[in-house]
Amino acid sequence: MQQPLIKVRGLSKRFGAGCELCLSSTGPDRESNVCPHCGSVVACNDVSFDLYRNEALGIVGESGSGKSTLVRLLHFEWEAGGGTVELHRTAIVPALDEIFTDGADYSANLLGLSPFQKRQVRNALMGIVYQNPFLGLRMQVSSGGNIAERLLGAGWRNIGAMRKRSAELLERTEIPVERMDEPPMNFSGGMQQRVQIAKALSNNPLILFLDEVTTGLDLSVQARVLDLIRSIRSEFNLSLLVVSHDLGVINLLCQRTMVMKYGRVVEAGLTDQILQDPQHRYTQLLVASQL
Amino acid sequence: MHRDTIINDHAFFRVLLRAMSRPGSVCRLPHQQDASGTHGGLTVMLRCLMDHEVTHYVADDEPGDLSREILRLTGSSRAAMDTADFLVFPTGTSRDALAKARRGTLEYPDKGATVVFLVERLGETGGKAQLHGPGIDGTARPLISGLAEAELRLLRDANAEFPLGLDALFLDAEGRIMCIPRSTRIGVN
Amino acid sequence: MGYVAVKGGTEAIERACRLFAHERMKGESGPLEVKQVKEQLYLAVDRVMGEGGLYAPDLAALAFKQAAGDTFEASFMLRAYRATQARLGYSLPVSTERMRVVRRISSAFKDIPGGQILGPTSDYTLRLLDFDLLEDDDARRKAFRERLFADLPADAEIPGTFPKVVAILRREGLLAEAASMPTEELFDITRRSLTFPAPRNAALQTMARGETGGMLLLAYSSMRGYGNIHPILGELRVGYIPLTVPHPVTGEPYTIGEVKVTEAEVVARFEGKNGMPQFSLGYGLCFGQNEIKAISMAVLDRCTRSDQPSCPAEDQEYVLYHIDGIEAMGFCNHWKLPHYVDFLSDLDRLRKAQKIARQEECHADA
Amino acid sequence: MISVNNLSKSFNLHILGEKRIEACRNVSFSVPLGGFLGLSGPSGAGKSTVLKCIYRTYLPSMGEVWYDSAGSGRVNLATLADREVIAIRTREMGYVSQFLKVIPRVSALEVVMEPILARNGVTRDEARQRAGALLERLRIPPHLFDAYPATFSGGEQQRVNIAHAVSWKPRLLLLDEPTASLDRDSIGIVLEILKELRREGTTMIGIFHDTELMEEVTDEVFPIC
Amino acid sequence: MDNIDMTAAVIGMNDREINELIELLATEEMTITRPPRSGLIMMTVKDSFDTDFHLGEVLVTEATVSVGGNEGFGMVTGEEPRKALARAAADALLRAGRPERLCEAVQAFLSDAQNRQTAQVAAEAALTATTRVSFDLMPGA
Amino acid sequence: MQMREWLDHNDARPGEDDDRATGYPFGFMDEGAKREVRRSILKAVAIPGYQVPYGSREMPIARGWGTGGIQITLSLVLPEDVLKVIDQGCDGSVNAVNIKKFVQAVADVEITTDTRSATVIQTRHRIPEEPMTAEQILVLQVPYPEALREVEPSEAETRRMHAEADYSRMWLFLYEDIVKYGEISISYRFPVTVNGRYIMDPSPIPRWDVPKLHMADTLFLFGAGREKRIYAIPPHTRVEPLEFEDHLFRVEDFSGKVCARCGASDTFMDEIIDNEAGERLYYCSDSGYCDKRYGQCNNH
Repeated sequence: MQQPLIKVRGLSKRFGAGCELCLSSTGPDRESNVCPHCGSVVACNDVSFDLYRNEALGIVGESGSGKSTLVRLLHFEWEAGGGTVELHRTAIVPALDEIFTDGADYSANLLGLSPFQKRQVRNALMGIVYQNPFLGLRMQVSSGGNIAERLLGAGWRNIGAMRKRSAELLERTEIPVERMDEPPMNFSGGMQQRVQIAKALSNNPLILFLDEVTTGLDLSVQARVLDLIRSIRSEFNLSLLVVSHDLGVINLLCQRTMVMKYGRVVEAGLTDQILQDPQHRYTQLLVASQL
Repeated sequence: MHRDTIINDHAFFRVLLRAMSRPGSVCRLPHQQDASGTHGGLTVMLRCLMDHEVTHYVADDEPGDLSREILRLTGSSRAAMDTADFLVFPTGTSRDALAKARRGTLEYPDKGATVVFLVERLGETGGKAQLHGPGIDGTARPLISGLAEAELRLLRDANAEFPLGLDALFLDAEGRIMCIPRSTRIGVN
Repeated sequence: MGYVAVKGGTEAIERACRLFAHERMKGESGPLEVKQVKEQLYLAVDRVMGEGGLYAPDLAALAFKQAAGDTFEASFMLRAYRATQARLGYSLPVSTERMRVVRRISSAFKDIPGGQILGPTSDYTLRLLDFDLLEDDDARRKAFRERLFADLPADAEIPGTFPKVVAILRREGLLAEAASMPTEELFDITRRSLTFPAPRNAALQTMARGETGGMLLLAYSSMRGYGNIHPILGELRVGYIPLTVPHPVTGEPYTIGEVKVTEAEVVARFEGKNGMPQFSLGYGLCFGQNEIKAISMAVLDRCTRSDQPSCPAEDQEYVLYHIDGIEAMGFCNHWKLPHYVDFLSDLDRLRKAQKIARQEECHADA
Repeated sequence: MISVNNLSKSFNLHILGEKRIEACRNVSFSVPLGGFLGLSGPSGAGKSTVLKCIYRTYLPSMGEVWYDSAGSGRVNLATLADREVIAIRTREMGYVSQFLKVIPRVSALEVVMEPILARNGVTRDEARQRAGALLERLRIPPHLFDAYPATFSGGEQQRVNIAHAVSWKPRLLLLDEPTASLDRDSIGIVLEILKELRREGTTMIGIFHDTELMEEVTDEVFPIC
Repeated sequence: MDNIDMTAAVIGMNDREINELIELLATEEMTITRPPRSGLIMMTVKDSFDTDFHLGEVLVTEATVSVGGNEGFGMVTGEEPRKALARAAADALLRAGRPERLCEAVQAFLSDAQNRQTAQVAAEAALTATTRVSFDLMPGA
Repeated sequence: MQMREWLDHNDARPGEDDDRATGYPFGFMDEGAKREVRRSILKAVAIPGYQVPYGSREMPIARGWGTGGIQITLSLVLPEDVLKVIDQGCDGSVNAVNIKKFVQAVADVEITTDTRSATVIQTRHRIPEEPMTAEQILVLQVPYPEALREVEPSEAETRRMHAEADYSRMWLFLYEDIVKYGEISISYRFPVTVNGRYIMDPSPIPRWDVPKLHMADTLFLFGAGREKRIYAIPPHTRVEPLEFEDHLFRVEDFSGKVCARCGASDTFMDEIIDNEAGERLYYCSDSGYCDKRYGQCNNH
């Protein structure tokens, strides 16, 4: 059996001072993620899962469920409160040599790395597409520049080569290459998402985080973006972490799904099982209201 | 403060600055009337840098004479080896204290400590270690007699993650100084 | 045409300095005594001391005279002066509860224990020009003073200390406790450069010597709408607090004088920390009588503690980096210095870029 | 090759006031390698439930589903880890439902090519050829190959669905009324294809609307009531 | 007479008074161990949260004087070398406790000054007190 | 000293007969301030290109007028130093004259306009044309120490970027310039990489002067008084302007321009509008160097 590409265990994040009662006073049973005693928000607690090579794992839940927090933690944007994330040796690239001890299958806990090392891991392995393109793109900088930024971060220093690479990626994501020097500000929402995808792919990542990427787009535009994601997944051999409140999106992209509510994972399983035989009350409600 | 004392501090600092900006090169401190023995030269030198805003740690200073002398002359108080701004090793050995000294943070690498070794004799050439890096034209091979064998290796390890690290200063019995800041790559076997 | 690089500037500079002094002296009036400035323009002196970060009324008055009334320049001179003075030590921390109060009001309650003491203030004067001041002379002053002291009621007394209004709110649990503030290392911005997020004590120190107008502007922006602080003045005090140092030999508290200060405590919208909604407090304290500054400081203290800054006045770095009058005026003035080299380099780039643009046009045409 | 022991499935509907629905109860049967078992019974008896429990679209409430996997040995599909179920689905186990699960904006030809490409390790051209031949055999006119099945008639969709399920020659094939909406001619072709598959070694479990038909293709019929 | 009063008395003196005091003190052999020098004291205050912070610096003058081996310390606000010196000398003298006649004279001088100042402060305070807003209770309240 | 003696000497009120300008101690600043500056300088030298925060003191010249440079100069100057101060290449410029006057008054140094004979040179916006030696120190006045400020206003964020060597946004800025203008639009203050690690602002020197920083014999110290930062480039240190493989760094183009006074054709030039018709003349920006050449031409 194949070993997971990343192993996530006990991932937690709390906003606020926190108290002893935070965990017992929040969660799906308490119908809240805000601790009534100290006002802290338990954004996610004790989340564990494996992500394998070339698979798409869905995370479904409504806003406040902690699904986006999870992505921010894994993408090192926010400091996790606890937990470990380990990377399989097969993901090793020269810049990351140091995080593996000799012979170990898995790396040191990525959450414990220095900010500098985290940046290297992110640059080498990760891509992200946000719901809000303002988070993923510099709206005033040209689209080509947006892609070049990641290449520059990886040490590229040749304008011609970067423009060639940007053009390839834009073409692949169906952005007219002649618009390469235009800022995403000028683009429609769907195009902005596709530029984000191009940017996320520029460093040939192993893991792509998709955070509500089609939310807020017109249906026809959503379809195009989803098609693009489906095709690049197999083409680039990506492991996807797909965060969405939309079961349709999850159903289309993911074989496995986790359901989150108030910062906790309430159910995890095969996507068709989650949809057709949901176990948890919340999942049943979600499915019932979706279909 | 007396004008002559002030000017004297300026002169000491100029030599220190020269030594720090040219790692491996040996510079002579200004002649000191009141410098009695090695420690005298040391504390007078430190006076141009240290005051009550910074702390120090002195190794092998059991009755604490040297530390008291530093406090008296500069106002700098004593601190633990892992928090002190200045570390002084009067016997040419840190007894592994280098591994514990403050190396600063990536945001504020300047919080890394300055370490001072008192050694027997410094020379421009003939040393085993090869120094490269900013301030060095090619390679420097300073001779440091009276420095414990392990120290350069400890220093190299402490400075392995530039910009984190320690900035070392060596002072010999005849009032010569030489520096190895963290930017210097140390080749030792 | 001859060589035109700016040379012989030395002579011109000397003359410009003298001309500046001349402007101050060329009128017919007698010389302005520093003592007159100190006693009669005391609010200007207070402001200069506050912004200069140095309590020295005589020197502040001198600086104000020398700067011909420019408070920026005057406080700048105080700052430069303090760079030459050795630091002899630190005072013992003093609480304003020990203030000898000359003015004390609250806009939160009508009557407060100890009473509302209006003290010396222009707040209630009609802002009409008082042409009597044109006739100001010793005889009139004497008469004014005699009148003032003549009808003092026999029972006019004032308590030595006043209870604090915020202490009353605290007792009722309406206001966040002192313990809610993190304890941080005491920072000295005159010795160390600010780092962010700055500890609150460093922020208070920075604001205590901030420029009144700049702080007012930022605080006003928050009161007006770019932010959400609508301050109620829990208490505003003006008065004197003792300056006490440890005795160098015995270590006992040793009082060396009094310092006039203004203190403002503003109570702002409540926050729901620890499950219990409570008012939050903003604190301002500065040298001399400068109520606008103390209130602005209190508002900014509250603003910059926002969890999620949503406007300039709530951004700690923005506020602290831009309220220092000495830094701001110096940098503004520096644009008067020559920038020939920079501009020439600019010209070179622009000409080059235009040349490229023209070539591209030609290509496009061809 | 597959043996179902005491399989029960009930649904606990939390959102309908904890309503409990029993879908099947204490079902036990087994199928030898290469065998073809038919499931019969009245509508609502739980035939589809059993298939979905084997495929793990439903989580069995009780009982076991032992399967001799080529890749993973003997496993209990009722409790097997998700990832391994996916692996078995990917390499060995096919499922044909009553209706085509339409993947939007994917052409008929690509729908059929996709499993061949993903599993059989052939070139794109070869996959295209195999998929085309299969569709043609199932009487999908070539001009529809590049059209989206969403626009097809019910019968056409179902034939694409069957092509998709059998194209890669799964080791175990679960059939849930594959012929329900097909005309007589098409049913004949489908049966032929199933027989071919059996000859090549595929084990099957199926539900057929038409009992005659079922008896024609299966070795044995297991009644569920 | 404790330290606080002595400082207040010295600070409150005018030029004439301070010169008189110094002349009085100088009738005895006094050694200036550190001549008056100006410098800064960083004033630390407590805010309403009990947070200590530095309000700003205060210009002060300090001096030390020794009388018969007794060291006296003088520090006063402002650039006031004479006041610092007088303060230090008085400190040293009163610590030494002799000559008694001079001690008494100095004490008397200081206490006179203090009384004058106390009266002045009280008058100012009375003036301030007149600006207290008096809230008359409404009838029936 | 006896009190009586002191009274006799200090009979006048203090301040009245005391000339304050000359009453300042050697080097003007109090010793505590100098020590802080010195500690910061040593750290700056040890970490080339890194901006050391320090407790910058106010000087009697305004913030933005060279207070950073002055604090460095005053904390290391010696009476035997020979000081040269230049502003925009010129020793006679207003600001340079002011600073010279001040340092001379408080440190008693000799003043020169000759680059060769100076031991300490404080400068604003230029590096002398004549090569400097290992015996000299060049102190540069810095208005904006943060090269990344161009792309990021927040200090907390730029500090993080330096900590993580996360410089892609700076590079992106250059990329965009090239896309938009076909040319990097930064004219002066051209960012450089020091010792392969930190991106550094070389102060507003023209691009012409940037190569002089690379593997030099001289120590360069940078002081930003208002922004409270000190940084340094030791001698023999790699200083590389940001450039692309296919878009190299270029200095200002003075090809075909000749100094109308000394005839030099290899210096950075001031452009002077000669008359109302707008005709241009060119002169050496480094007036000390021009003087020297001019003197040589006229003597021979």
